[in-house]
Amino acid sequence: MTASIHALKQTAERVGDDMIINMGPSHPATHGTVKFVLTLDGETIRDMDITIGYLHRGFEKMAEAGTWQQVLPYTDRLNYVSPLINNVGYVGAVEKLWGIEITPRCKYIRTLACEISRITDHLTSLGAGALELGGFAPFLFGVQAREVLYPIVEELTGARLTTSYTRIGGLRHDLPEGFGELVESGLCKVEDLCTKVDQLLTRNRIFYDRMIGTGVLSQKDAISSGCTGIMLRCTGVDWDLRKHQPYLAYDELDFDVIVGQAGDNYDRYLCRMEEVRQSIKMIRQLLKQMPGGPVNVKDWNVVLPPKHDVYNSIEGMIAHFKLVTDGHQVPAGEAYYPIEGGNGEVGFYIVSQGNGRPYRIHVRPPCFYAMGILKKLCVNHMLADIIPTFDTLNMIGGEVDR
Amino acid sequence: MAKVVSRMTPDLITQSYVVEAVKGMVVTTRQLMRNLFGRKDIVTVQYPEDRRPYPARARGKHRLMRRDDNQVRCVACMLCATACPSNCITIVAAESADHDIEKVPSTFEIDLLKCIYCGFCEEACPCDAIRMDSGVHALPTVTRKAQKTAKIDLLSLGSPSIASQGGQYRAHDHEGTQHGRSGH
Amino acid sequence: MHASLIEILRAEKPSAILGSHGLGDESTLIVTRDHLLDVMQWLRDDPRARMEVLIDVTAVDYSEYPAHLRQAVSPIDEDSGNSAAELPRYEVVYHLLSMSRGHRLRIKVLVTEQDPHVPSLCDLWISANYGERETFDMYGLQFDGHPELKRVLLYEEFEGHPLRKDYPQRGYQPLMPMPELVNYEGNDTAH
Amino acid sequence: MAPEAAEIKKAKVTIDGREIEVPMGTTVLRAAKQLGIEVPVFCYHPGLSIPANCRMCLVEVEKSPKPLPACYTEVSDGMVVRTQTEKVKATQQAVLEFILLNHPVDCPICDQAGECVLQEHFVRFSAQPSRLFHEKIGKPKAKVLGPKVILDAERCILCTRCVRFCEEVTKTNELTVEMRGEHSEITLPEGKVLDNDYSLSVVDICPVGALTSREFRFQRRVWFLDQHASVCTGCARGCNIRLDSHKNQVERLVARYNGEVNRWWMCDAGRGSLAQRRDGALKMGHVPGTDGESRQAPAIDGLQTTAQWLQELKLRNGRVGIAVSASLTNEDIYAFAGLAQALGAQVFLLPRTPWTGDAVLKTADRDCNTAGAKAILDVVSPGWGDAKALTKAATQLDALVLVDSEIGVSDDLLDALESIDQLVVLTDLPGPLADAADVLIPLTWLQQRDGTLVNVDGQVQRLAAPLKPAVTTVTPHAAAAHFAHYGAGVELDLTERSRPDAIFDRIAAVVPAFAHLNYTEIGDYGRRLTHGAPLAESPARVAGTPAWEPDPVAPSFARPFQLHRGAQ
Amino acid sequence: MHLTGNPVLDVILFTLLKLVGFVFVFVMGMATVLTWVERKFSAFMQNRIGPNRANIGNIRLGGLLHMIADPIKMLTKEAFTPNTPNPWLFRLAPFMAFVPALVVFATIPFGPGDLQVAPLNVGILFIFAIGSLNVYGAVLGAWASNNKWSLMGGLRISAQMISYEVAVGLSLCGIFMIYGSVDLQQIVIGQDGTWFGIVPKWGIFAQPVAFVLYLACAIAENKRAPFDVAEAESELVAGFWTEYSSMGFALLALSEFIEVVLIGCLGATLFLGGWQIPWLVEGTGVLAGKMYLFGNLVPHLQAHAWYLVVAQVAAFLIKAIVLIWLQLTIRWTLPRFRYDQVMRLGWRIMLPTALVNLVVTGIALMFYERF
Repeated sequence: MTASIHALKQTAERVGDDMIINMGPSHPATHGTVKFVLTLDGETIRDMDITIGYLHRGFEKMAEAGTWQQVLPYTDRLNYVSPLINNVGYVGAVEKLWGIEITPRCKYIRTLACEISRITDHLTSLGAGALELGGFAPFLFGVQAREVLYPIVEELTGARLTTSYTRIGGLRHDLPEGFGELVESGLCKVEDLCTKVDQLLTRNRIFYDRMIGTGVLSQKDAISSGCTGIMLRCTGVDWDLRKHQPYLAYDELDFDVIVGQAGDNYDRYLCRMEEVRQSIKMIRQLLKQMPGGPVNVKDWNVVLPPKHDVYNSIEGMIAHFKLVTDGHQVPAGEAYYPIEGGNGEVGFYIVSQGNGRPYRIHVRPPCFYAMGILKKLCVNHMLADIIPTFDTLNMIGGEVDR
Repeated sequence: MAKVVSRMTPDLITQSYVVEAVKGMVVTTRQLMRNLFGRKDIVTVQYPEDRRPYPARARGKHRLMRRDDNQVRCVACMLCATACPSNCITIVAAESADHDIEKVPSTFEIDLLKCIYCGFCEEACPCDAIRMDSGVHALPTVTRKAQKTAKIDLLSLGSPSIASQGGQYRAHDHEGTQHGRSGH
Repeated sequence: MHASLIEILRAEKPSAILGSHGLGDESTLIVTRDHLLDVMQWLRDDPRARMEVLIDVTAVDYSEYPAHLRQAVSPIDEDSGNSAAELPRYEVVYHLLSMSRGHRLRIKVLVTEQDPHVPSLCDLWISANYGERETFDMYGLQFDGHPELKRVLLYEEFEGHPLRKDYPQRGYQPLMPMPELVNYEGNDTAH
Repeated sequence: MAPEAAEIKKAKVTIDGREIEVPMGTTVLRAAKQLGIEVPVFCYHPGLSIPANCRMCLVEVEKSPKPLPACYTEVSDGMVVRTQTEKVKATQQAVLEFILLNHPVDCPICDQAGECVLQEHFVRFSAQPSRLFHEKIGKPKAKVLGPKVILDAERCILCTRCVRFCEEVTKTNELTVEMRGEHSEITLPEGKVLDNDYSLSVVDICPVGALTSREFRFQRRVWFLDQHASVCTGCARGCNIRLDSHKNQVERLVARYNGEVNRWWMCDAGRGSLAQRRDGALKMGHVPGTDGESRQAPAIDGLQTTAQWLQELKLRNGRVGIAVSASLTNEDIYAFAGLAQALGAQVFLLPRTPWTGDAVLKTADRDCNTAGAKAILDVVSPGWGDAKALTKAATQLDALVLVDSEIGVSDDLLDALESIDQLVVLTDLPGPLADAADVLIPLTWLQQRDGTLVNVDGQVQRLAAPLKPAVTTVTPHAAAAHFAHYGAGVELDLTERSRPDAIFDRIAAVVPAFAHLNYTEIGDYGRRLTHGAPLAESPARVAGTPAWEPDPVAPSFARPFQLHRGAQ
Repeated sequence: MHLTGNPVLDVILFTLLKLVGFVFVFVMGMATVLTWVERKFSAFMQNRIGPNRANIGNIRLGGLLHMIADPIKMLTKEAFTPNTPNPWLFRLAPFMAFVPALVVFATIPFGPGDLQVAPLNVGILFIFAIGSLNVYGAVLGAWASNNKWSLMGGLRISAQMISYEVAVGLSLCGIFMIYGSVDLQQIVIGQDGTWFGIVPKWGIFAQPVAFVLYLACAIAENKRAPFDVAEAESELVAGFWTEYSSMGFALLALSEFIEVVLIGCLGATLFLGGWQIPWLVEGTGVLAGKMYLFGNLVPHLQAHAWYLVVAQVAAFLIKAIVLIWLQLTIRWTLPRFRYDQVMRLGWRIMLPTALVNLVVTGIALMFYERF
C-alpha cells in the first residue's frame, strides 16, 4: 500500500498540475471496452496511454483447437456489427488456400451479404457517434435503420448477429423466396432514416463544430499506420479493395469509391454516410443481376451433400460423416485473403498443416492498426474530442482484441 | 473514379445555430406528431405480448424429431456433438429394444448456456433428428442446471419428421430419392 | 508483377533472400534477419516496389508442423544450405501492400527459439508498432529497437505467450492480482 | 516367402514413372509401398493369405489388357505399373459403387464410423452420388457370433479377412462364407461359436463395421477417443496395444503392430485384463487407527505409518521381508531391491497363478515382467526367494512389505502371512491379501505408470502412462524411495524425484543385461535385452510373412487428424 | 373570499393555499410528470413507445404510473455514499440543488392579482439570487463525490453557470427596461394589450433576440442538452451526479426538471405575457394590479368573474407548458456542445449579443419616449 502511495506521489511530482484520469475500461464512450489513461491539463489531453485487450478471447488460439468449420462461429464475433463480412473473409481464405472456385450465385449472395453488413456497420458507427455527441434521436434513427436490416439478415441466415452463414465452398442456405422485395422495402426505409439523420446532423453547427478539424489524420500517417477503409479514404487516398483488388462480384458492379479531403472526423462521418448510399446502390444492382444456379460447389469433400442424399444413400451418408468427423482436409500451405470490411481491410492469414484442423489462423483487424494512430489524433486536443474521434475510428472490441 | 464527399462550407445560416436547430426540431416534431396521432412510424414490438414472426430459418431452441411411432428419431450417432463448437451436447447411447433401430440415446442433453446457436448440429445431423426451427427462445432460468435441457423437453417441441431415412421408401418422399429398400 | 519484383530483389540483394514462392496471386519471400531492415526499406522506397503499407505483422510457431510439409509454407531455396526439416521454430510474417502499384508481398523472417530477436520496423512504418507488440505478446519474440515493447492484448502480469504451440489450449492463469481491497467497515476514513 | 537375400533375383519395375528394384516375388502393392505410393485395399492383410477378392487395389499394368490386383500380382522385370490413371480411378469408383450397392445407410449406428476403411476410401477415391434405384438386399443385423463379437451381415463387404484369420492364425475355422453372389454372408457353421481366444482380433481387422465388439458396442464414438501407445500387461507376452481412453477412462484395447512381439494380434484375455482395474481399482487404503480399528486412508498415511514401523524395527533389529510380484515395472523392482538392501531385508519374488498359454501369443506366465524382475534381482539381490521360501521364512519375519496383491496366494502362504505382526501391502486391487494387511497402500496401476517391462522374449517395452492416476495413490518406486528415506534413513540411489527414466539409467548402469539401453530410445516398439533374460522362440516371429508391415487399412496409431475433445 | 374572517389569518391561509396549489401541485407535479413526459416524448420522436410497463393490475395509463413507480424505486434503493472525505457535503448537495430551484417559484405570478406566492417587488432579482445558489449543489456534490469525473463535471458546471448567469441577466434587462419594473407581476401587467390590435404586447415580440438568448442561456444554466457538458454521459460518465443513487439522484434529477418548469414559467411570465389572454380581455391586468396594491384580493374576485381568473391561470400554465415542450424538443434534437464551445458561445456570442440588444433597446426606448 505504502509503495503504491509512494508511486502516486512520484507520479504527481512528475506531472505537476496535470490530472491523470482513467477513461475506461467501463466508460460510456469506450464502447468495445478500451482504457485510456489520460494526462489532462485542464481539458486538454497532454498524454494518452491506450490499453486494449479487455475483450481478448484468444480467438486465434481457440481456432487451432477445432476444425476448419468450427472456426466460423468465432468469426461472427470478431466484428459483431458486420459478422457476415467476417464469415465471407474467413471462408474466402480457406477457399483460396484450397483453390476452390465458388459458384457465381454464391459470389453474388456473398457480395450481397457483405454490403448489407457494411450498411449495418456504418449505421452503427454513425448512430453511436450521434449518441455520444448527445444526439439521441439520430442515434435511434441510425439504429432503427440497422434494425430494418437485421431481420433481413435473419431471414437470410437464421440469426441476426451470430450468422455463421457461409460455408467452405458455398453457403448454408440459398436466398429465401421473396428476398429481393424484402431487401428493397428495407432499403427504402434505410434511405428515409438516413435522410433524417442527415437532416439532424450534417449541417447543424453544434455537430460540425465538434467534427470539423478534430481528429485530423494526415495522408502520410494514415498510410504509414496501416489504416484502411474509411480511416484511409477520409484522407483522400483512393484505395478500396472492392475497386482496386476486386473480389467476389465487385468487379461487376457500378459504384464509386468515396474519399474525403481533410481527414477529420467530419470527413469520416460524410464518407460513411455516402458509403451507405453506395452500398444501397450496389445491393440493388446485385439483386437485379443475381444469377441462378447452385450456391454450393459440387464436391462432397468440400460441402456437405444434400440432405436427401444423406438420409437415403450410403454414399451421401459417408461423405457427410467424413466431413463432419474429420473436417475439411485443407491442403498444407498458407494464404492471406483480404477483403474490405466495415472498417477497412479484414485479412485472414491461415496456415494449414494438411488436415482437418487449422494450424494457425490470424486475423488482420482493421481497427487494431487504427488504434495505433489514435493517440496521435487525440493528444493536444480537448478531452471531449476523444469522443467523436474514437467513434469515427469505429473501434470494434471483438475485432481488435480477438 | 473516386468520388470526393461534398463538405459543407459553413455559411451564416448554418453558423447562426438557430436555423438548423429549428430544422432539426421540425424533423423531431414531425416524428412526434406522426407517432402521437396515429403511431405511424413506431417500430417497437411489445415483446411478450406481441411477437415478431420468426423467419423459417431462425435458429431457436433445439427440438428432437420423432418417428412415426413417436419414438425419438435420434440414433445417438454423435455427429451433432462432434460438430458442436461449444461442446454443449451430451449424448449417451444405448441399445434399443427395437431390433430395427438398434441404437437410441438414453441421455440427450443440451446445455443451453453453452450453446451458441450456430446451427451446426442441425446441419450435421444425418437423420433429421435435431432441428432448431422450433421458434422458441431459450428462456432465462434461475439455476444453471435448469438450462441443461433433457431429451424429454427437446422431444416435447418435436414433431414427426417427414424425411425418410436409411433408404426407406415413402410415398411422400422427396423427389428423386425413391431408392432404397422398403423398411425391414 | 510479383515474380518480377522477386527477381529484382534477388538480383539487388542476393544475400538477403533465403527463398521465395508464388502461389496464385500471393508471393512469399524469406529474408535473412540481418537484411530485414534493408530489404524492407528498399521495398518501401524503391519506385519499382513502392510497398507503402505494412498491412500486418504476425508470427507462426512451427514447432508442431509436419516437417515434410514445411516446404509448402517455408519455401527455402535448396542451395541456401537450409533444409525444411531443420528450420527454426518461429517465422515472423509481414504482409506488405502497395496501393500505388496494387500488389502485395509476404515477407518472412526465420527466428530460432534460442535467439528470438528481430529488428523492429517501427522506424519505417507506424503500423509496425502495434503489430510487433502483438507478436511479442503472443509469441514472446523480441523486436529490437521497438520504442515500447510491452503486451498489448494481454495484461502485464500474464505469464507465457499463448500462441506458442507449447502453451496449453486450456491454460488457466491466475487472474491479475487484486490490489488490497479497502475494508469499508474498518478503513472508511469518512466515519 | 521369407527373403533370402543372396538367392533372390531382383526385378526392376516402374510405378507411376518411378523406378525401383525389388526382389522377384514381391507383389506390386509392396513395391509401390516402398516408393511411398499408396494403393487402396480392403481384403489384403499382411498377416493373412491373399484372396484378391475386393478388387480395390486394381492397377494398370502395361501389356495387360485388364487392370490387375496389386496385392496379388508379383512384379516382373521391366514391368510398368500405373496407379493414378483415369482407368484406375474409374475402376476404384466402380468397385466402391459395387461395394456400397447393398451397404446399409448405417453410419449413424455403426461403431466403425470414423475409423471405417470404406468411409475413408469412398471420400478419397469416389465421393460420387448414388445411382441406385432398387431395393437393397437385407441381411441379418446384430447377429451374435460369440461371447465377444457381433455381426452385421449387411455391412460386410466380404473381404473374408475374418474367415482367413480363423483359418490361418487361430486355426479354429469358426467362420465361413455362405450363399452366393450378392446374397453371400459370413456365418458360423452349424454348432460353432466364435469363442476362440482371439475372437476380438477379427473386430480389429474388419475394415468395416460388420464385426463389432459386444463390449464396446455403442459405448463411445471412436473419434472422441484419445489414443495411447502402451503394452498389454495380461501375460508375459507384452503385446503392443493401443489404449483408447476417454476422459481418463479406458474404453478399449486394440492390437498395435509390433513385428517383434505380437505382430497384428492380441488375445481376448489380454483385452479383458484391464476391466478389473478400470472398474475396481483401489483408491483408498487403510492404516491402523488410534482405537485399534483400521481407518481408511490415502497412500500418504500408509507410507508414513510404514516408514515409522520400519524405523522402529531398525532400532530393535527386527527382521523385515520384502515381497514383490513379477508384475511390477523394472523401475519398481529395482527400487524395492534397493530398499531391501538398505533394510537388510530378504526379497521374495512372487508370481501370479499361471493360466494356460497357447501357440499363438498367450504365455502361461501371467506376469508381465518376469524376465525383467529376475534379471534385476539376480544382480541386485542375488539371494531372492520364491513363494515357498516366503512361506518358510514368514514365521521369522517381524514385518513384510508386500507389493502387488494379484500374486497367486496359496492357503499355506496366507496362513504364514497371518503370523507376521506388521504386514504392509501395497496394491492396486482389493482381495484377500489386501484384507489381511495391517497397512494397505493403494498403488497406481500399470497403465497409469511410466516404466519398462521385459516380455518373455526379452523385449524391453515401455508403458507410457496413458492414464492419469488418482491423487490418493502412489507409484511403487516412489513408495520404495519414501520407505528408504524415512524408514531406513538411506537415500536410494535414485534422483530425488525418483523419475522412472532416472531409475532406468541406474538399472542400465547396474544390470548388465540392460547396459546398452536408454530410456528414450526404447520408443513405441521396444528394444531387446542382449543377455541375462531367457530368449524363448516366439511363435509370432516364425509364423511366415515378413514382419515389417502393419495392416495397411487399420487405422494407424498416429491418426493424421484426431479430435481431442473432452479429454480434460 | 372569506376564509376565517380574520384578514391576517386569511392572508396566511391564502398564501399557503397558493403555495400548495401552485408550487406543490403544479410545479412539483409538472416536474414529476416531466420525468414521464420527457421519456414518452423522446420515445415518440424516435419512433419508440417509451415507458409503458408500470401497472396496477391491468391499468397502465400509457406508462403514467412510472411517475409513481420511479420514486418508489428511488426510495427503496441503496443510498450509496462513496468513500469520500466529506459525506455530509455529499448528502447535502442534492438539497442545495433542489431547494433553491423550488424556492424561486415564490415570485412567479401564476394568475392575476394576488395569485403569486410571494409578491416581491424585486421578484426577478430574487430569482437570480436564489437561483444562482443552485450551482453550489452541483459543485459540492461533484467535489464531495471524490471522483475525478465528477470533479471535472463540477468544474465545468461552475464555470458554465457563472458565465451564463451574466448572459441570462443581461438578456432580460431589455424586458425590465421596456416594462420598467423588476416586479414580475408588474411585467405581466405591462404585457397587457396589443400593438396595432394584432400583436400582443408580449416580451417575445418586443424582445425577440432576448427571448432566444434567454431560452438558450437558461437551458445552459440548467445544464440540459445541448449544454449538458457537465453531465455529458459519453465524456464524463454522468458528470457531477455520477456517484449519486437513490433519493440523492432523484433530487438532482427532480431539481433539473423543476428548473425546466421554472424556465418555462419565467419565460411565459417575461416573454409570453404571463397569465394574460391576448385579444380576449384587456385591462383586467391593470385592474388586478391595482387591487393587489391594496393587499386584498376580495374586491378583485368580486369584480371579476371567477372563470376569468381560472382562464388566466390556465393561460399561464399553457404558456409555461409550451415553453417546457420547446425545451424538451431542443433537448432531444440537438447534439451536445464541447465545453470550450459552450464557454465561447457564452462569452463571445451570447454576452455581446445581449449587450447589443440592451443598447439597441435603450436607444429604441429613448426614441420612443422622446418622440
